[in-house]
Amino acid sequence: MTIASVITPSPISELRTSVEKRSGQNILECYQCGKCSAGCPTAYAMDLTPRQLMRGIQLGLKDEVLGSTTIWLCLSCQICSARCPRQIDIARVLESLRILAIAEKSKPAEKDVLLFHRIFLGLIPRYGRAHELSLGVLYNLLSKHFLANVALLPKMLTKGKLTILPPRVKGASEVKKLFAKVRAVEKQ
Amino acid sequence: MTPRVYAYYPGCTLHSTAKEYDVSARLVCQSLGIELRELKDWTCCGASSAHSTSDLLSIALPARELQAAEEMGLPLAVACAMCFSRLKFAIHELNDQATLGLVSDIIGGELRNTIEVVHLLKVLEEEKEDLPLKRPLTGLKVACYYGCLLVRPRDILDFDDEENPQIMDHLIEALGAQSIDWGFKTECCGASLPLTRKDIVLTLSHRILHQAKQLGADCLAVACPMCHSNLDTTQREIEAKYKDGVGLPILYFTQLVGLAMGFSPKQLLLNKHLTDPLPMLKEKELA
Amino acid sequence: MAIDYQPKIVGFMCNWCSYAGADMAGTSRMTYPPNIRVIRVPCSARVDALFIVKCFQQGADGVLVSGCHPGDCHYSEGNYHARRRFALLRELLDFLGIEKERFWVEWVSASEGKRFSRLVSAFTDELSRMGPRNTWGNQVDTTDQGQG
Amino acid sequence: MARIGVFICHCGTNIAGTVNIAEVLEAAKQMPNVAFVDDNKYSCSEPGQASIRDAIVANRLDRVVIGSCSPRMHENTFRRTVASAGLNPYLLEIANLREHCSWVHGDGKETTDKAIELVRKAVNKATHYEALFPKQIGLTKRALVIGGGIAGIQAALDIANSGYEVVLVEREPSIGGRMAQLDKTFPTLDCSACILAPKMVDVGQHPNITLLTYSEVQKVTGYVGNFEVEILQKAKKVDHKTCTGCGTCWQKCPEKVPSEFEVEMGERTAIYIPFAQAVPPKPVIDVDNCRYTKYLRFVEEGKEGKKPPQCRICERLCPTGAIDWEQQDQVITERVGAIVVAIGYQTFDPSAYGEYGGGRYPDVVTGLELERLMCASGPTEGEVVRPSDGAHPKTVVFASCVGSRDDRMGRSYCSKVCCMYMAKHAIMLKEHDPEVQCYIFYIDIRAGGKDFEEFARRAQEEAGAIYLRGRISKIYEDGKKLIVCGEDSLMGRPVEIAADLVVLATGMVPSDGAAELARTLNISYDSNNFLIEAHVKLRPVETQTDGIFLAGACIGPRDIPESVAQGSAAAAKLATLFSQDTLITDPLTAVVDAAWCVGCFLCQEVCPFNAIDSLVTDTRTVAVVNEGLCKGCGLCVADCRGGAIKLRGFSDQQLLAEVSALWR
Repeated sequence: MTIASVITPSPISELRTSVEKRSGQNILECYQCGKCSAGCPTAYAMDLTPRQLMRGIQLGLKDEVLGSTTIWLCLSCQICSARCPRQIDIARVLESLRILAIAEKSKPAEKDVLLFHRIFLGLIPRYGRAHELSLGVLYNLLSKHFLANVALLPKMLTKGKLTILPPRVKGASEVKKLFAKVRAVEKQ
Repeated sequence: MTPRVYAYYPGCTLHSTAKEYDVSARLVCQSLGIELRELKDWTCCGASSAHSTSDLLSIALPARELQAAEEMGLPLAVACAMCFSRLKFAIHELNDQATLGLVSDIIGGELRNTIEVVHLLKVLEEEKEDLPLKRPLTGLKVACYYGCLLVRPRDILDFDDEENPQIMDHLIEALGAQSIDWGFKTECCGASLPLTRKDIVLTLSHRILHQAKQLGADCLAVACPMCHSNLDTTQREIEAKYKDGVGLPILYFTQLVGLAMGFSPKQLLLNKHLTDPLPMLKEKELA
Repeated sequence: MAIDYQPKIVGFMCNWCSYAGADMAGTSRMTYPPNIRVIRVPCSARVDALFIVKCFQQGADGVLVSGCHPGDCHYSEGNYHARRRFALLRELLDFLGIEKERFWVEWVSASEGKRFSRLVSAFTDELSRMGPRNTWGNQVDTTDQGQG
Repeated sequence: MARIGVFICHCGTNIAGTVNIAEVLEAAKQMPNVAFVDDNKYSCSEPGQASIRDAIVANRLDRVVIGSCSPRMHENTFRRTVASAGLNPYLLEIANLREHCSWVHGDGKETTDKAIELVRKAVNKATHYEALFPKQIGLTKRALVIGGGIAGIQAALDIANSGYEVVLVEREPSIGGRMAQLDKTFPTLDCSACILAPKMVDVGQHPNITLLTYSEVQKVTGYVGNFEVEILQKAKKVDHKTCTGCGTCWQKCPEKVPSEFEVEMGERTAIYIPFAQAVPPKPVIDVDNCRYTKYLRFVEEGKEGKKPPQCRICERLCPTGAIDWEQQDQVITERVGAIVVAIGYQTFDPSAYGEYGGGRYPDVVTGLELERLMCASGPTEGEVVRPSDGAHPKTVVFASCVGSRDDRMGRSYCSKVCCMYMAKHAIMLKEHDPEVQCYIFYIDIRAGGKDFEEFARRAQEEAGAIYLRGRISKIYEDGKKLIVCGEDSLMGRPVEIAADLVVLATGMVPSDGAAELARTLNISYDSNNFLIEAHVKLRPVETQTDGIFLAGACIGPRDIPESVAQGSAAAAKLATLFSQDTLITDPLTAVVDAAWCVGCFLCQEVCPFNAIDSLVTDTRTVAVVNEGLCKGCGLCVADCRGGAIKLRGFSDQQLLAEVSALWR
């Protein structure tokens, strides 16, 4: 029997194939030079650097990859893709991994980031547009970081930077339909 | 000759946290005879959240705005770098006929994907030769900060060089100000993480502010509401956390253009920034 | 169409670039459909327009002529002559009742094994899509030939 | 009635693995004119060839078809086999069952079926074969070497020493090439100039070598043994016969321009020798920058405004009156029997790397620039200083693979020498200044070569260079420092280093004009513009064109020992060619049937090799092929309206026989 932390590579993994299908990138083209991680602004805060993440996909280490903080700390700044000597669109790969992680319902290592996205997208069909105040309030409540950024509030309000009331646009109803249709299509 | 009439998509933030960007942009364009016709009841482009959770959604939301612009038959001018990026990505994805069909079906009505999307920065940069300057910004050292969303990936956004863009610098120089050559023009400020991972935003924004300060910049010029809020609203915390006096006004390039064209700080809503630019501008006799 | 339909392809390859390119595809083990039969010629300019017609007459579904990239001809200008000759022929084919899509002229260099294998695969797909050709005289029985 | 023998090669499992040999043999038996079939494990092996030889004799075979690897691989081998059985070697046809069949199609019926068809195709063609007899032509035992770098120098010397005349053409004012620009060489740290200079002098003084510097090959016609070469000699404006190379002119010339040899980090004068050990040690005048030639152009073009000064100082000071303003560019023609191409490489231009500053940062230099900075005869006399402020760098960072292994730059290949020269630089910098700390960002350390690995270890263990495994992502200026951002992929953590100097290990790319020259010579080159050898393993210094050989980095990244070895190899190949007194021509040429020729001479118009002469018979004028010049392209054959021309080995009859064999 093998020890848990010992890697058993699975070269032809369902993880790699689905990532390649979603992203249109050939993961095996990565030769691990690390230029992505060298330029990545958040690599310092990740548990796996982007390069290690690519390696993880090559070896088919699903849990490590989908469970990494990497995919949620990616800022989509595209530096990795812009500079990759193998011309792999790494940012696109990470995007696919996020979507895959959600589809797989795997526990996000940075749950707040996913929560933020969920709330953000939750508000759009309601108001048609983003509304910072609702976003902030809902986030603080649901993430239980009740005081996050509260210090800024008074100044933001006095500067008139935050609109108290959410926007009201006719488009909202259309957007609601749009969301529904997208969900429907994605179900198939 | 580029058309002087544009369909205009402000984007959510320009009606709230970035009101000053919207106002200064309209003000400047109007007095230059550039007409901005705002899209009727436009909605959100999905920002970073859509493409982080659903490919299709991240195309469908911007597609709705593209369609609106198509109906107006005008090129679409965008102020927010995030919206610009999302719209350009959508256009790119919609080049695939299958996607185009699917998405037009989702948003209902015909979509031809024929719209040209331009960022306001480019629109104004093309005017730089003949700007009516009332108050040249002589003696003002500006660090032009482009962020990520305007320049990467170049083959899709087709805006400017990914590593050392020049468009904003040229515009700022045309205002009589001095733009500084620095290495952080396109480094990331922390994007959409301020609520969830403030620490990262502080770290990244600090590096940018520190570098600009060190090179003797009087202020940063930006073209993205997200960058603006990350760099402007965090300065107190940064100074406290890193014991590093990085205080630097963060101005929208439209505000600098407006200033040079002689509009008052009030008209340009210069008072809206958390880091007040007025003392610095007064000292330079620019306000 | 009939699933087992296999287009017959004759390829005239110049010895210096395209035949070598085909060899390269071999040495690099790049697989492609077995439908092509390669005839080695010194230069694409050696290929007489008559040969092409003969091939179709012999029942070929497609003919591929390939030589060095323009400017790289081993005989310095052979492929230019070939290009002109076959541009003309292509126009005539329709007149002979042969879809011109069945006659390809492509340039493949000695180092382009990948290009060669892709080319053959693409041509084979195209021809399979088009289905069997109605050869002169003996009409192909169209019952085994549904729509592409 | 032909008696054809069919021999199928298993090539171990290379063919037999996917092709059912037994079926092929069975089918072959049924083919028309086939009198004998057999198979071999390896036909090209001695026993294989022997069994073919014996079978030919025993069965009185008069045609042979071998189903094996590509004819481009073993056609000559098997022609010899056939000949050794007393059969005309041109009565052989090869069916390409390996490269075109077994290797590219899966294991299955269709693969075997195709193999059978390829054999039938060959049998049909062979049926129409006839005995062919090569002719003999004379050859000029004189060689042309293009390129005066170390590979060309070595080739020229070896050819000259084996007693043949050599014309060595170099486009720069001096021979020496890239090697002359290097300070030290790995892994021995020999002084590059010290080991190169003696060879350069030998070239300059060798009675068998005609050295044409400042010259370029313009046009090449003819064929092996009989090439005619047009060489453009750029005007030197100095008569090298009377010039003694005393140096007064270039010491006194007032016009200073950036020196190409010093990678523009130093200056030269308008009349100059590129470097101290130059061969020939005599100057040329750079007419684009010389004040007087500028003046002459100014007057000639009748421009308005202030005239440039009529300097002419060199002319006044020259003790031998060697300055010759009248000298013009001239084209000379040389007859040679064979050509060695050794046009070398140049270093990749890193300005495309915006993330490394794209040339904006003066203290980001290339490896070649560092060589000049370290060289005692360089612009700083060997003092390593920052171009920006002349300070001595203490922290030096190296970026590997700049312009190598980078598809983004269209350069996917490894340049091979960079790993080693970075190690060399690390060791040398430490010797120059013990306080220097080197950091080397690498992807892999490629040290495959004699004493290379030991040398790379030495850089780390003795010179204390820190190797960091990762490609640098960004370099930016921060005050006087350069901040280098990388990842230490062994720790999996980002790294930042504040450097005083950054060295980009730029890779090798082909010299400007490589592709153009290749076209002039009718030899092939790859997508990177490196020249292609006849066989990458077995014929590494030959080309597909007889009489043209290759050497050095023009074929692909090479280091000095390899280039020298190839120079010698090319020379040896060439000497082998010259050791014959006559050459056997390939009989696969065109031939005109005078009876059918209408004398339109369209063939003469289209022939790329002027191989068509006209022959006046008693009744009329007809075309006739000069078999020495004819290369057998068949262009005339296809264009001959009367069908009077036939290409031996590829006649209409033979090719159509192949077609008619298909899908029977």
